[in-house]
Amino acid sequence: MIWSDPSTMTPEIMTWDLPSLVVILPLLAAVAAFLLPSAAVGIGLGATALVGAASSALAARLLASGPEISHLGGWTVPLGIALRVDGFAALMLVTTAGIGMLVGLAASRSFAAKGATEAPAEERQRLFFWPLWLLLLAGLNALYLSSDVFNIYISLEILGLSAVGLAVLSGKAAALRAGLTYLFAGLLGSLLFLLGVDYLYAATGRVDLASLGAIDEMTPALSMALVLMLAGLAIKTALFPLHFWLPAAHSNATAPASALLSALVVKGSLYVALRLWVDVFAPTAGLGTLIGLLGAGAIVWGSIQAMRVDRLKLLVAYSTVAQIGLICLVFALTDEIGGETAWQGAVYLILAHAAAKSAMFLAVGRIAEHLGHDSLERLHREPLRPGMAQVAFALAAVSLIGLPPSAGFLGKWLLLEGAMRADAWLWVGVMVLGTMLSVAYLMRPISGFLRFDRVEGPVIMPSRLDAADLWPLGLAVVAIAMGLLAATPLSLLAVGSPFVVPEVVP
Amino acid sequence: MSTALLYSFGGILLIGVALHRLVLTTDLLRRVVALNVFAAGIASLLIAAAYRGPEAAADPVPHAFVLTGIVVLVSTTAAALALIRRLDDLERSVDHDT
Amino acid sequence: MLLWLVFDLVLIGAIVWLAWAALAARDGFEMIVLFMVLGLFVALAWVRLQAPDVALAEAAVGSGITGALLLKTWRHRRGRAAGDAAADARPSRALGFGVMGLVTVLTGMLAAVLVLIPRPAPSLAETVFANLAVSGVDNPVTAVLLNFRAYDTLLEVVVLFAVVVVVWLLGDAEADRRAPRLGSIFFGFARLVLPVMVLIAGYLLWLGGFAPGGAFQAGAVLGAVGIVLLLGRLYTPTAADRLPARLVFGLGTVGFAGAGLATLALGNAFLGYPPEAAKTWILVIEAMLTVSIAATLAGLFFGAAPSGRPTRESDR
Amino acid sequence: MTPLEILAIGILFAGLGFFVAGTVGMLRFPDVFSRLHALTKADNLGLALIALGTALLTADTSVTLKLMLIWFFVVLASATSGHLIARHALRSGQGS
Repeated sequence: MIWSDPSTMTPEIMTWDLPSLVVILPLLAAVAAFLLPSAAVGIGLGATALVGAASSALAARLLASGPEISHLGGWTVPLGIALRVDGFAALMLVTTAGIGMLVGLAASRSFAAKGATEAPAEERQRLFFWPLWLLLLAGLNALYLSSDVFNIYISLEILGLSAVGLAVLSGKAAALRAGLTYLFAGLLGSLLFLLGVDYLYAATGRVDLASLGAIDEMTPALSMALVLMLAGLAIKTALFPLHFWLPAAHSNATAPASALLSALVVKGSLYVALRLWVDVFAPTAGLGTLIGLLGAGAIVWGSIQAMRVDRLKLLVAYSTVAQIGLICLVFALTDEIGGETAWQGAVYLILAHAAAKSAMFLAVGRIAEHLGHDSLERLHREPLRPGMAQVAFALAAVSLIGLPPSAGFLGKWLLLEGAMRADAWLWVGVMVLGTMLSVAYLMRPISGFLRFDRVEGPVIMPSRLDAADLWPLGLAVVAIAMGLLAATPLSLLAVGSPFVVPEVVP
Repeated sequence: MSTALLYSFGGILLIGVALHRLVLTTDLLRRVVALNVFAAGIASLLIAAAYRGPEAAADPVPHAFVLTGIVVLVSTTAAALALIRRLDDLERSVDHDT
Repeated sequence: MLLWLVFDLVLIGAIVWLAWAALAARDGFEMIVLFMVLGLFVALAWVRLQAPDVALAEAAVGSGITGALLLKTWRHRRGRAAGDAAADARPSRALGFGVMGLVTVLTGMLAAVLVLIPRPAPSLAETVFANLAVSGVDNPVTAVLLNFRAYDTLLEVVVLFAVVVVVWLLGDAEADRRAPRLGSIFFGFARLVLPVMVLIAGYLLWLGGFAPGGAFQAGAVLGAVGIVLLLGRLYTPTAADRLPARLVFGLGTVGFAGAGLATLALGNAFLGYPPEAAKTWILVIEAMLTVSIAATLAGLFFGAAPSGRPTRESDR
Repeated sequence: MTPLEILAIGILFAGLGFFVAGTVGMLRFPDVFSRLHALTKADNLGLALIALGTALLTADTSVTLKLMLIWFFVVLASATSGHLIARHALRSGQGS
């Protein structure tokens, strides 16, 4: 089919091996940023922008000519490893690079060199943030493109190690303690995943997702492998009740690190779980209901904790637990009639939560910077009101709650529609309850922002617009705007969707 | 009973012992060792799956997996131990201050 | 055959007992030593299962280098009862039994499912052997690691790099100066043994093309050379060594990824070596990996970004 | 069985005897120094005998050479580590 070969009719970039490049580029940049600390900021931002451009080009290519497979080393599966890009993967690539860019711009200011007054701990943060972020980016991109369970395992390890590095960046004892728990949890998770890979290989002699997906019969060994892998991923995604490590790890990290951990890292393992669930394994109804119930538990438990805690950062971290639970409801819905709609909703919720939560953590970081604390009790007593950061927080909250026209609204709406089409009223009820609970806990800080009656003395608003507030604000605007501009992402998601008969692309 | 199955059971027992101690211990160093024993059990399962009798050559793919796994594990262990040492230094300096 | 069965049972029994004994040991030092012995026994079992490549790596890395790292940390925390069972919160009886029950159920299920797998199970072995001739090497494990699944190995080298970044972020070189001196006999031993170890590392690297061995085993042996150098104070890294160290740590990732980009530039798939020169490509990549892995392992043992000026004092 | 094989097996058993003696010594002796004494001396000789017996059985020059190398390095390593353990025990007063 020579007329459909993109290389004959499009510019040179259409022939490049972009899937390999989006993994290799951040890797080389990570080494460069480690080698040349003085140029790390430029390398980091430049590489993120380049990866973003490459991801967008890849997405455009996908929209034009369908899903892609590149066989690494020229070896076809099952012997070799293939990188597979479908719409879901491309959407994650673009979102990751985009959010990384905005968080990176925020970080380039908050970790700026301060010259002689710089404390050793600050210098460490400034020097090590960039290699760690670039390694994280490489790990995430490798994960999105992977179509091989053992390859997923190694990508998860890169992700886990760089995430722990980011979590302990501040060097404070509380962060280190949380980071160690995070490392242990993550290691246990990946070992459980590896044990699942063990059983898969022992039973089928295959590790590539294409061969595994072609197996129809769920033998006991395959079920065991699926359960073990999902259990490992559930630890890494912090699905209730395996979320024990998350609140401390996310709330004790520095603001840009928290933003990346909460927006992107937990989504990496969730992405793998969703892919294994939808693409590879035959539907297992009982297991899906169990995961859905755990998700419901996460919504209730995470929300209740978010209503009880007294630190703003901890509230945002517990909100992640609840939101992860909401997304995990999709596992109970995929084999029903509205499965595809629910799946689209879950993917959109992943994207919306990534944008909103990174905006929120950055905004909280700015608020804490202004006030010198992040205590919820004292918010409404403060005469100082960091206006733009509060606006960013509120906008992000709009998307998290799911008010129209935000991206969170669209995701939640699609998930609800899927559940209603399947007559799954239990899950509809859980989603409505979750929305009410999220309003309840997010109103705690927002009402603190808006109350002035307990302030002693005149209220001070920062008069000048600080450039540092632009990045959380930008992310919050993205979290809203993605709801309005949903046509392109949704049509991208349809490329190579697991719910339609796959078309073979050479 | 085949040799491979025998060694697989050995690997499963290692996993059991490791998980049991991992859950019950609160000591950080012991937790690291337990995770390493857990990994040794998983690796033993793979090596046993690769064994195809005394005459046939063993399956090299699981061997490559285990080699990779060993390097990944020593890396993660080194990170955990560096964290433990750093935490210990910090706690020590707090002890001295008060 | 009965003799083999007895051997297998004794070996498996010893392994399980060692694991139990290590994790139940009263003091931390005892736990670490038993864990290292366990590593050697596991390696022996893997030799029995015809996995000499992996056994070599397990003995060198899993037992040796992990053991050295554990001992370093135990020493660092000494006086704080690290690893001692006495420092452990004693679990209640009910909790102990509960966990024991859960673990028994889990292992029982793992074993039962394993028995249910029909044998002989399918595998990739035949595909590997069928393509071995065009892979450029004769050792099937090396062929899988450096050719068929080279991308996995690239990412694995990245894991090593990532952990160096994390350790440098956390480490404190000053704390390491308190380490003990090992004296003149160790110095003489090191002087005698180190050249031989370097020779062995080179031999293992060369051997990996057609027999058990390869970059990881050679890197582990070479890394042990670095640890002996550090332990005997034959080499003390200083602040001036930071840049060279960074270069060597990055060499594995950059070299491997660079080879991938070079293959793309040649018009091949990513990491698709030209078939007639595959052996050369693999050997060059392996040589870079060996140096990088060795430096990384020694750097992880050192545990921090080196600081301070070179010292003139010697303890010979 | 050839006389050479019988001789080799005899040597192997003698080596085994030294290993058993060394192990019993380690378990039964009262302090670090005498335990080290039992272990290093008896095991080195035991290893030498086992290497010799194996070399006789294989009757291959390159294998014999490798066995000799192994024995040499084990002796070297055990002497050094024995020294280090003893030195540490002496300095930290854990000798008895």
